Amino acid sequence: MNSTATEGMREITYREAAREALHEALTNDDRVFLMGEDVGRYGGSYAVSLGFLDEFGPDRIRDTPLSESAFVGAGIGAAIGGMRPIVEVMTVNFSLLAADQIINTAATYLHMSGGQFNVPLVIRMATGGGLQLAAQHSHSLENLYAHVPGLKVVVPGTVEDVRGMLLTALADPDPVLIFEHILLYNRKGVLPVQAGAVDIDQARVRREGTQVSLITYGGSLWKCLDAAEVLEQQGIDAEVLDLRTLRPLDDASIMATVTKTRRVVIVDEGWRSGGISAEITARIHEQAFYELDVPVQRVCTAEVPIPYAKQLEEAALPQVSDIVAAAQRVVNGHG
Amino acid sequence: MNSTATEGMREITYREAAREALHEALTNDDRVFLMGEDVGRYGGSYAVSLGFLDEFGPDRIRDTPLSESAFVGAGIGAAIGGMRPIVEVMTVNFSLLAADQIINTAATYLHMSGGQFNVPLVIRMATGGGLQLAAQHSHSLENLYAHVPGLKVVVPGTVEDVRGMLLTALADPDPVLIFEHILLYNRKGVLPVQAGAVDIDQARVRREGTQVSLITYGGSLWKCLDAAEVLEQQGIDAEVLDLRTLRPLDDASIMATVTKTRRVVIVDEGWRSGGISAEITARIHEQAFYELDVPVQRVCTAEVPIPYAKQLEEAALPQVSDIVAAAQRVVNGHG
Amino acid sequence: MNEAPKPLPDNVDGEHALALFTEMVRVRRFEEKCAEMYSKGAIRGFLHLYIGEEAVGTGIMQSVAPQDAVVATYREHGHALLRGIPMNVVMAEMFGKQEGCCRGRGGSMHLFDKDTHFIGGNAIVGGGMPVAVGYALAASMRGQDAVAWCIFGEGAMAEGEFHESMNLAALWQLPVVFCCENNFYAMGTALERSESETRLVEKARSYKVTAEVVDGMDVLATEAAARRAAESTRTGNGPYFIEFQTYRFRAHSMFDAERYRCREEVHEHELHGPLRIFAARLQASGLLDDEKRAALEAEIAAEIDAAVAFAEAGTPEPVGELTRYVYSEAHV
Amino acid sequence: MNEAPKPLPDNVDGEHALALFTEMVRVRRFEEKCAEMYSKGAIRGFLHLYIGEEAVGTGIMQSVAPQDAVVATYREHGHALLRGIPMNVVMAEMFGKQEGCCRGRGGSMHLFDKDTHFIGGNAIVGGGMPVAVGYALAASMRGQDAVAWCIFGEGAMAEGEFHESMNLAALWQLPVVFCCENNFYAMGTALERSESETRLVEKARSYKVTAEVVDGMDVLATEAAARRAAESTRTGNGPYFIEFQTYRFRAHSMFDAERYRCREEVHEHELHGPLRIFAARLQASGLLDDEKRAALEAEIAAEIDAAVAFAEAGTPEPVGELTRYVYSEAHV
Ligand SMILES: Cc1ncc(C[n+]2csc(CCOP(=O)(O)OP(=O)(O)O)c2C)c(N)n1
Ligand SMILES: Cc1ncc(C[n+]2csc(CCOP(=O)(O)OP(=O)(O)O)c2C)c(N)n1
Ligand SMILES: [Mg+2]
Ligand SMILES: [Mg+2]
Repeated sequence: MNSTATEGMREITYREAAREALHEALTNDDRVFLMGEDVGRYGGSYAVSLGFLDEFGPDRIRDTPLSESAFVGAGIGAAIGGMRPIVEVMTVNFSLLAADQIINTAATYLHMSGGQFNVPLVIRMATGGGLQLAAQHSHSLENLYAHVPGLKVVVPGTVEDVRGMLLTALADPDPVLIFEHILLYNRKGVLPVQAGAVDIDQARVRREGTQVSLITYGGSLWKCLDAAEVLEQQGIDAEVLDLRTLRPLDDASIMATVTKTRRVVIVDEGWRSGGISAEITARIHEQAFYELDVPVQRVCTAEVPIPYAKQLEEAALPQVSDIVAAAQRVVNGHG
Repeated sequence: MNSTATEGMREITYREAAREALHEALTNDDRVFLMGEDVGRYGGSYAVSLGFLDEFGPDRIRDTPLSESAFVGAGIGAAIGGMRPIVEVMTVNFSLLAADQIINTAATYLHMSGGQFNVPLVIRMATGGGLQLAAQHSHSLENLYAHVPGLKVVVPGTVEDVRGMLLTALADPDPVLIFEHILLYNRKGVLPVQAGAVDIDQARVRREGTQVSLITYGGSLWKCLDAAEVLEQQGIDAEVLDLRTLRPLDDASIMATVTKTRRVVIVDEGWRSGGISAEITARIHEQAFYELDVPVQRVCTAEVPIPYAKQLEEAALPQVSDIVAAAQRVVNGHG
Repeated sequence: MNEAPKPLPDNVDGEHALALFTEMVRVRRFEEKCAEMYSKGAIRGFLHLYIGEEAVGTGIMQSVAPQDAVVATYREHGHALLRGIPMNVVMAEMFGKQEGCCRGRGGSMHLFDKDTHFIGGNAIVGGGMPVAVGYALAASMRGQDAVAWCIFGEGAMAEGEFHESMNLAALWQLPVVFCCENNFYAMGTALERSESETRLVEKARSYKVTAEVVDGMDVLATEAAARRAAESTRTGNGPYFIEFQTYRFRAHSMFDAERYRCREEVHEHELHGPLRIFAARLQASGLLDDEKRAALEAEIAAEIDAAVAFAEAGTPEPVGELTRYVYSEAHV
Repeated sequence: MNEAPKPLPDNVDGEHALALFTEMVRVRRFEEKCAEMYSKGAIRGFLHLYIGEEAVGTGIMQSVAPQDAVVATYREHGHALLRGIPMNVVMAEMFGKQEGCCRGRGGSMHLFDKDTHFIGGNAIVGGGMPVAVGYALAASMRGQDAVAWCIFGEGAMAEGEFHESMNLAALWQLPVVFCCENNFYAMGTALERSESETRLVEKARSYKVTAEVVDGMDVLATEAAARRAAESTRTGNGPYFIEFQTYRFRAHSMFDAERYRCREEVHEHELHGPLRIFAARLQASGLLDDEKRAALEAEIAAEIDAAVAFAEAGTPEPVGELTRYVYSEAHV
């Protein structure tokens, strides 16, 4: 997990890894195309597809008008029509304009048609806060979609995952939503030279530990790893579990870490009430009731629309110090 | 809770009670108006506003074109402009077309404006399954909205609440979403002759019991009361707690019943993963960890888009027998 | 109808005209049977009948090629039948049986068929439009000569998805034929209370989309319009918009008390109904007489009875199958 | 600019013309200062400058009456200043301070002001349109003579909310003036890649809304158009649509590398920028000279410096206040 390149490995940013995956998919499969606002001439709002227009042409790197509902829905139709569209929605807040197409159509077609029409659609969106973009650009709404059967929701936190999950999502016959945290794009990580598709079924232990499990995903993964370092200095040995996929959840990996450490902190940038951390807490409660000595702690975003001012935004989002404090509480036995 | 009228009480359907509340609000406050698809000439898709057009005129009973985003958003603007709009969205699935206005605008304006612009908007929608309306008309998506700070979410299960909560919602300075379960409209209940506004802060015990708590809301309330009858015959004394409001949740009432019975079943017509029942489980886990002998049981809708065929729909939705079985499990100590 | 019915124009093939008529009668009788089955409780949920609008779907389908896709609404039984989905499986679907085209999961509002590229059956008003655009995009990117036929009511034109979909289709010059079935009501909302501009073609033109309005009660007119649309679209001229002016003779759904219009208005339209006027013309041309009509009706009645029997004899999908088709069973 | 600048028409009051010019310069200098403060890190998040488009907001605001409401976008500093929100509180907001108009919660994209009915500052493209329609509905139901001025970019016209909002406003004949600031780009997407019909007035007309297109670089033209719109709207003629053709001289936001247009294109427009052409006309009319200009600039610079000082001296909202304003504190 550290960022020094070793043999057979290379250092790369999350942005670059996402870009490589797109590039590979576009190169290897004629059916793949990328569509969304400003993916072409502008180069992608987070510069992920910079230069692709020249390389793949306007047919396959398709700038769309501002019309989230139509171009996401067009992704559904194109998927049914035999293509493998990758639709980019700039920011998760804007996806609410396409919520009807995602929830009422993409998620239901296979079932309503009695198995006839699957929808092999990939939707990528940026999520999360931390850039002072305020209440209409900073939310973590992935849990809204993780609630919906028929969808799969993946949340790559590492360069390997952002690269590999796109390929896996494209191979999936059903709609997959990929949430990329805005703070990760510039983050570096190491990647095997021969990186490829990765599974999207299993959570992964990113750091082994024995005394407390920090369960998390996406942007918060790195805060948890930092917290684990701090905890180590305090003599607390934390395990960090990266969920990687929010729907379906990998119960087995969750229960394995819970059983191992018997103390749990869940860190999730969504709002606390009704977020994915509630679901994980409920599953632990149901499936590992007798394993815990103290209740699970949730470290989530405060229940406010994210404010602009730096100190307010920081206070709203989960921070390393919050995670450390929560871990201390569970380790010291008062949950 | 039974439906025989006693002194000072009268029997009334849920539809009629909703209608009375609307009528009272329209009569007493010039700022109140009703807007939505087919609320006027058609009489409301569930006939709640039948005859209102003649009585209050087309200005205040406002048929809208099919344009959920614009007329919900117009409700926001009208609320800011000094009116007290009641917007009706026919069915919760269609509200996804207005999700942007509800989540990105209505829920954020007060905060983004630093307290300057509150949005006294009431949105009513029908929710739930049971009429074989299939995957685009039968879902219970209230949890999507209950996740969002800035909104209040109320779920009247009784005639008193559907009547009173509308009035309370109208008096509220902030956006309130009212979810009316489609199976309740024809249900009868008794109402005090002098019915009026009711609180929306507190859950309410609808049936006292000592051995197990059935925590629920909306359409499932009646299934829980029926289950409690069945359980009684089996010698199990169940308490039924009606949440009434999903945001904010009334933790005190939830913990009170949990502490009393030490055994909990949560019944919620939303999908299980990431639903409101997960949040309640998590809160019980956090706040009443040492009170429980067996884990909480969740009885939810199966994780499928609701199918059309009767037997499939029944199998998908929580049924009395499922609730009874879950209660038996927790009472018998294997959660 | 005071005027004497006009015979058919000379260039119309008699057998073809009779086939069109038969198709329309078949849809009408099917819908009547559905209403009957609904009142018996064999069909449940929402049921939206196409009675009165048969000339529209019949005309359209004449130009729908095998490789084309159709995206329809919740009022789509007629389109499904006309597109060639066997009546048995449509009826079985409405009975909620395993033998139904969607194994009982879709019901009346969600008919689907892979063989004929019938992509719903969508009960979200406007929801099918982006899907049709996307299908056409796939066809055009794959170099296929397939057109996406997107069918919707005039009420749907107020939805944002109409606007966004028209613009995308026009901007990218995609082979979509937008077929607006203007029956002048969206549930209880009359067109003039739903659109500030009721000349719907003006809307299509504001996207630079070729648009025409046609008498949706005249099956020859609807057929001709669809043919023009197909020709234009298939030769790469981008999307096409047709407003079919028609009328719904029945209630919006089985729950509708029809308080928003009077019996006389409906009756007036029934007098000029698509079956009635076309039957008269066929008679005037000597193509139809009582005997032929009776034979044709009998054949249709037999097909419908067989479909009901098929549906009744069908198997309810076992409850153990509930969670199938939420995700695909194997990677494709 | 090879032609000699035209003097002002006779019917234009000199003092008023000078005031318009001063307003535009004030917005320009403010925006320049914002860019500077952004590079210093005092302003963060997204910052969208109005430079090049000053004549549009300036012209519009001349007709905005005290009781009217303004709904703008994330590119709204100019509108906020022109509407009369004190510069101090606007700058303090961008610094994220308690003294800001939104107590630091909104920032650059979410300016609000109760006194002037400035209802945002909306960073969802198209998101303000339904709100404006609703505000106008309230005004009309309450019998108030208030107009809702709805300002948006040409990119927003592709969103479904534009379509739905235009239709509602037209259907209900509401006092909304739809002001489209057509700067020909939506981020990096040029108008012709976003709309199949680039004559935007055609869209408005398809809702039967009175529409005109105007040179958005000429403040006298924008002022006159807004005046016509206000008159029409206030006298009960329903909504009005104006396309202001303008150009954004700077990047979309501070993150934009401007790969989608060339420097020459920008430069060409800068040569015909609203300040430059109007200054030349004022000079040609003898209303402006170097001395006057310097005085005016100095006054504005002083105001801006004071605003920066005010913002710098402001208090960060205490973290303990984080959860305030999620719900109202008292029933109203
Ligand atoms: C998004 C959405 N809003 C509302 C409804 C409820 N609804 C179903 S059909 C209908 C009227 C549609 O009218 P139109 O498009 O003219 O089609 P028609 O029924 O006349 O064929 C309405 C309001 C819906 N299904 N979807
Ligand atoms: C619904 C939504 N989609 C996408 C964005 C991202 N975005 C912000 S501004 C913008 C371009 C808008 O262009 P236009 O409406 O022409 O206004 P301009 O910025 O040119 O003033 C885009 C795509 C957004 N904020 N909201
Ligand atoms: Mg209609
Ligand atoms: Mg623009």
